[in-house]
Amino acid sequence: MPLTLQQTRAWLERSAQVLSENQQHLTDLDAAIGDADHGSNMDRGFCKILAALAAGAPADIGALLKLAAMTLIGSVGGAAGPLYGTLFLRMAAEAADKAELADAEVVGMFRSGLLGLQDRGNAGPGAKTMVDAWLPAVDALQAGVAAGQELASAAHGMRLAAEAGMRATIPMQATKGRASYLGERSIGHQDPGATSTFLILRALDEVLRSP
Amino acid sequence: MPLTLQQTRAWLERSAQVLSENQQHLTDLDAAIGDADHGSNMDRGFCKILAALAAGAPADIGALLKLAAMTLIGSVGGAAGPLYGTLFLRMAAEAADKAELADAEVVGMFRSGLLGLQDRGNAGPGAKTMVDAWLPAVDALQAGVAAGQELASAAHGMRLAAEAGMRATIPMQATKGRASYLGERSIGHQDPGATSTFLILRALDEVLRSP
Amino acid sequence: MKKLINQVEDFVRESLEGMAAAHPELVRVHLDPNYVVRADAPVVGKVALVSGGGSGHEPMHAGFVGRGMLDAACPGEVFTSPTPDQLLEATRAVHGGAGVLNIVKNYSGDVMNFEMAAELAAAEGISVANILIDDDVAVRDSLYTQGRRGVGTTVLAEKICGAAAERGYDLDRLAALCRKTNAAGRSMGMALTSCTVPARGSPTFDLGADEMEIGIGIHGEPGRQRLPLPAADAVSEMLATAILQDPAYSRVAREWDRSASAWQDIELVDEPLKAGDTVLAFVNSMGGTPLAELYVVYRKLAEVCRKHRVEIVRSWVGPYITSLEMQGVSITLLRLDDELTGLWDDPVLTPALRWGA
Amino acid sequence: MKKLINQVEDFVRESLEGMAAAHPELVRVHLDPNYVVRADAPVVGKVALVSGGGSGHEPMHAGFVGRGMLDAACPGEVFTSPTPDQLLEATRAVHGGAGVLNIVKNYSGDVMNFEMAAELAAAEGISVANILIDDDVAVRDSLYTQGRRGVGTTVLAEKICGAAAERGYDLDRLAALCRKTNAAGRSMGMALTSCTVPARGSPTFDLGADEMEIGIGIHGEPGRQRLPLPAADAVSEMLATAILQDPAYSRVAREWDRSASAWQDIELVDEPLKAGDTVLAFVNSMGGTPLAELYVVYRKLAEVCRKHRVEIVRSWVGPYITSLEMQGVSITLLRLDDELTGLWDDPVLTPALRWGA
Ligand SMILES: Nc1ncnc2c1ncn2[C@@H]1O[C@H](COP(=O)(O)OP(=O)(O)O)[C@@H](O)[C@H]1O
Ligand SMILES: Nc1ncnc2c1ncn2[C@@H]1O[C@H](COP(=O)(O)OP(=O)(O)O)[C@@H](O)[C@H]1O
Ligand SMILES: [Mg+2]
Ligand SMILES: [Mg+2]
Ligand SMILES: [Mg+2]
Ligand SMILES: [Mg+2]
Repeated sequence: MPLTLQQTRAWLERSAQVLSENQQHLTDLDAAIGDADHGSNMDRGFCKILAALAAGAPADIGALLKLAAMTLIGSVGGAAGPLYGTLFLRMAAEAADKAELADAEVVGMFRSGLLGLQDRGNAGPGAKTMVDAWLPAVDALQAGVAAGQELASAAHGMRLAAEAGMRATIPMQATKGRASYLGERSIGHQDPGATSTFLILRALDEVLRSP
Repeated sequence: MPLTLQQTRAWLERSAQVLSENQQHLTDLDAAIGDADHGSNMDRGFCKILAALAAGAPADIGALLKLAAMTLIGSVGGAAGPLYGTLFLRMAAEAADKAELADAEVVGMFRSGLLGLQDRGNAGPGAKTMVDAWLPAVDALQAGVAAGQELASAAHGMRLAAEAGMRATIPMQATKGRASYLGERSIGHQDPGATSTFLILRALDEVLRSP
Repeated sequence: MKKLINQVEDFVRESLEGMAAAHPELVRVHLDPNYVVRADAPVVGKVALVSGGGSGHEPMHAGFVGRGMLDAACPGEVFTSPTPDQLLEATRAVHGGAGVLNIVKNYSGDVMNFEMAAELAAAEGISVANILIDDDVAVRDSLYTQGRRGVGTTVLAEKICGAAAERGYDLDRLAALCRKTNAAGRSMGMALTSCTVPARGSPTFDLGADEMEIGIGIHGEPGRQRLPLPAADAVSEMLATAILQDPAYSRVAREWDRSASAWQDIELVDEPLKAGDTVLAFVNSMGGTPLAELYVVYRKLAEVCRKHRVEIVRSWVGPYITSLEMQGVSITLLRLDDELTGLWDDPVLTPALRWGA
Repeated sequence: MKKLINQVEDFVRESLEGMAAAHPELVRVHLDPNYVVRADAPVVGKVALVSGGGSGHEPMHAGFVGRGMLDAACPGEVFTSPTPDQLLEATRAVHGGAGVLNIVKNYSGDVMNFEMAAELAAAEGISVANILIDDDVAVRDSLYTQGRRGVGTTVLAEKICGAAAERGYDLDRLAALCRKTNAAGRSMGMALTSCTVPARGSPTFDLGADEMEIGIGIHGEPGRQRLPLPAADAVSEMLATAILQDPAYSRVAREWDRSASAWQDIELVDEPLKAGDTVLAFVNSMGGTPLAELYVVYRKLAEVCRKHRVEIVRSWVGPYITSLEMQGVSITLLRLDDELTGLWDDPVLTPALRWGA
């Protein structure tokens, strides 16, 4: 079963919903090791995506993701705006003009998004950033698809890997982003960007598993 | 028994002590209806008087009170500085060159001080100021001496009248001084200046009653 | 109490020492008694402007000492007016032979200490005029109170009269200008939080999380009323309306009569603001309220003024007359004419206010 | 949360509207996207200076827009960097044909958004240079962190480069000057209290009654360390010593190579301050600390500098780069030479900084 335009759209909508529900939680995480705005940043960006979709939905996955990317870039600001924006922009490029994506294409799309994220932010694994959720998640997706899993179950594995990656940020000392200024004091706190990543990938899992 | 130079000096010293002990109390009263400085103002002024006395004590009551007056004027500031300063300055004028004062002269001296206070501050009774303690106190002193009481017991009556006057400020609405800006909200609070007045006159009572 | 101070009793002195160290080209600081004079004082032939009051209102007054504004400022202890001898020494230090204008905020303490100082200066042959600033419309009558407090208009009068003194106004003309500026200015303030007088160590009053004090002065005193804290627009409108709708204000003021060498009572009336007036709008932080919030207040103030057909032609926004770290805001509107506008625009060169120089 | 605001989501916009209303002769405010440009923008033939960052640091940056300083400022949401398209629109609005210098504080968000904006502007044929400010000595290494944050030196660079642009420096010379100013400046800050981001509604961190955060940035983040709050002198000495004894700082910075139309890594080294240097001393309030306390801090700073034989020849004291209503202070020392001193002294005419004009 390929990934459809409609599913991709449902994913963005579900993400908007869970980010809104978790706004305070994300901001509280950011208050501990950052500047207390990650929740409102993500909520603002995804609300704008909903508004843009309401104004007129694109006809292919590439255009849809490009709309999401440009909206995030144009409304989030902070570190999250360029990072998520670049991630979605690279994904959009892979999905250009496609109404649906085969499983392997989905893997390639996420891999490309992750590379874009890393190009922009220059963070490797272990720096206590959203990369620590995205990287194992994309690896898990790829492994699942390579092992012949349905996309939905590979995406479930992706979600679990994102969750584990998110939790793994807790003991890390940050070396990138605002939390890095705290030095050892960043240890013991979960990274807000890794948390929003998990929420977004959980949304994908939920959308793909719903009938 | 007349009022001696030594007693006058002891009065100033005892006043300095009780004002210092009650600094926080006076400041707290001033916080409620003023600007939270009456305690430190009075303490600063009377500490300086002690310092001035330590540097060389004048040889008559007039000079002693003038020293006190000039020290208060030069170090207290605020409303209390000119008011107490003028009061002591007028008292000093009445006591010029005197090594001791007969009872009637003591009455005249305080009366003159009170008039100075009222000239300077332009407050009548009932305005919720130190005048509400000084005025009944001087009246009581005068009545006691006129009734043939010993100075010490007339001064005790003066103290009691000051205390009653101080308490009588509680239900008053202020019409002079900083508390007047509070309008009806000044009702229910004891005036700080009336309170320092009571403390100073209690000090006089104690000094005159001690052997 | 959390403050960047050392010993409480050294606070005023050390702050003045810091000021002296930071601005040696602008001001000289004298300690014990404490006063701040402009670096080139006395300016011969110019009327000298002296102001003063308790500390805790910074930058007022010492921050406004310099060319085009004050010749001397006398800071007392926190919220405590300076003493007559302190004022007298400052007066002597800046007197340039053309007399001295004392700009006095109408608080019983300030008034009495300045009156005693004026008497002492006059006795030394110095021509002095004491002009009272009493612009706080939160105080309604002068019959049942000490009369209106001196607040925001004080600093505007210092700027305007300072410029006039540089232009060569003599003492009589300067006193009249100061009286006119005071008559043209009206203010009102509010607090979100109290402040902590260092010598007391705890806040002067407690405010609930949703309360404000409205009609406050500048000494951390409680205000006229405690009300639920509304949105900024409502606060701004409340203050602006109280100022714009304030009726004529009459009272008797005591001024020094130089020919008679005596105090004289004069009757003064401030005419209300009216449609068609042009004003300077001054939105002031009480110390702890940041600039971004002041602009939110200014936004609504501009709207309310428009509605009343009062035209704002000059604006001033910032922390200029404060109550330590208190959070809150005050609004001042000053009716302008060509004379006042021109004097406001004249160059000024002080630690806290500087333009055209 | 006690603030003079209306709806949280309107705060930044309404504050900008207030600013527009207060200073129409100095700045124009554009909303959606939000940016502030000097009233006479674009200035043809002059390099345009653009800066920006999260809101909540007022007067930085919008308060510094005007002749002799910034051409445009882009305020993001509170503590959130502006977006690339917002920066691009501002860039277009002020570009006068001689290129654009972006002054960028080194935070991952600011850097990434400005980089994307620079790429977009370059694609439109506008010559751009992005210069990073990274002066916060509380961040020791750049290997295990995002590198030093941009704090107090930012505003000094805006003033100095703004003056140079008025003098006619071209983009290359201006970029070099900005790099040199950054290399010459070092800062460190501390907090007595946290601050409350409006969208969150409660303080970002809690501090005990006797504690301070030392080594904070300007976003209400917790600092490097939490320590018992000592007397002001010890605080001042701690900050000053960290700056004065800071060794050479090397890191790799990414700058836009206009000829190659690509980002290029360059190695930068800031030389330490040393005996015999002359400096500008900048004592800054984090927003809620009143001026009188800043002067207490300045007093000790002057003493520590004397001890290190570093001569203060210019001073600046006030709330210029803030974190909302946070109480606290930061110190910046900027090594001066004749070029920088002259440019600092040049006229400036902005809402928050004005002299010689
Ligand atoms: N260089 C980077 N690479 C990858 N992720 C980063 C980087 N810098 C920051 N992040 C992520 O961004 C998150 C913070 O986003 P946000 O709070 O919206 O922006 P800001 O830090 O500018 O306030 C962090 O939790 C982290 O996951
Ligand atoms: N006009 C006045 N006449 C008499 N007493 C006054 C007058 N004004 C103020 N006071 C007295 O001064 C006291 C306040 O003194 P203090 O706090 O030292 O000065 P300030 O009000 O300037 O802070 C009041 O409690 C009141 O008793
Ligand atoms: Mg953040
Ligand atoms: Mg008092
Ligand atoms: Mg007082
Ligand atoms: Mg942020």
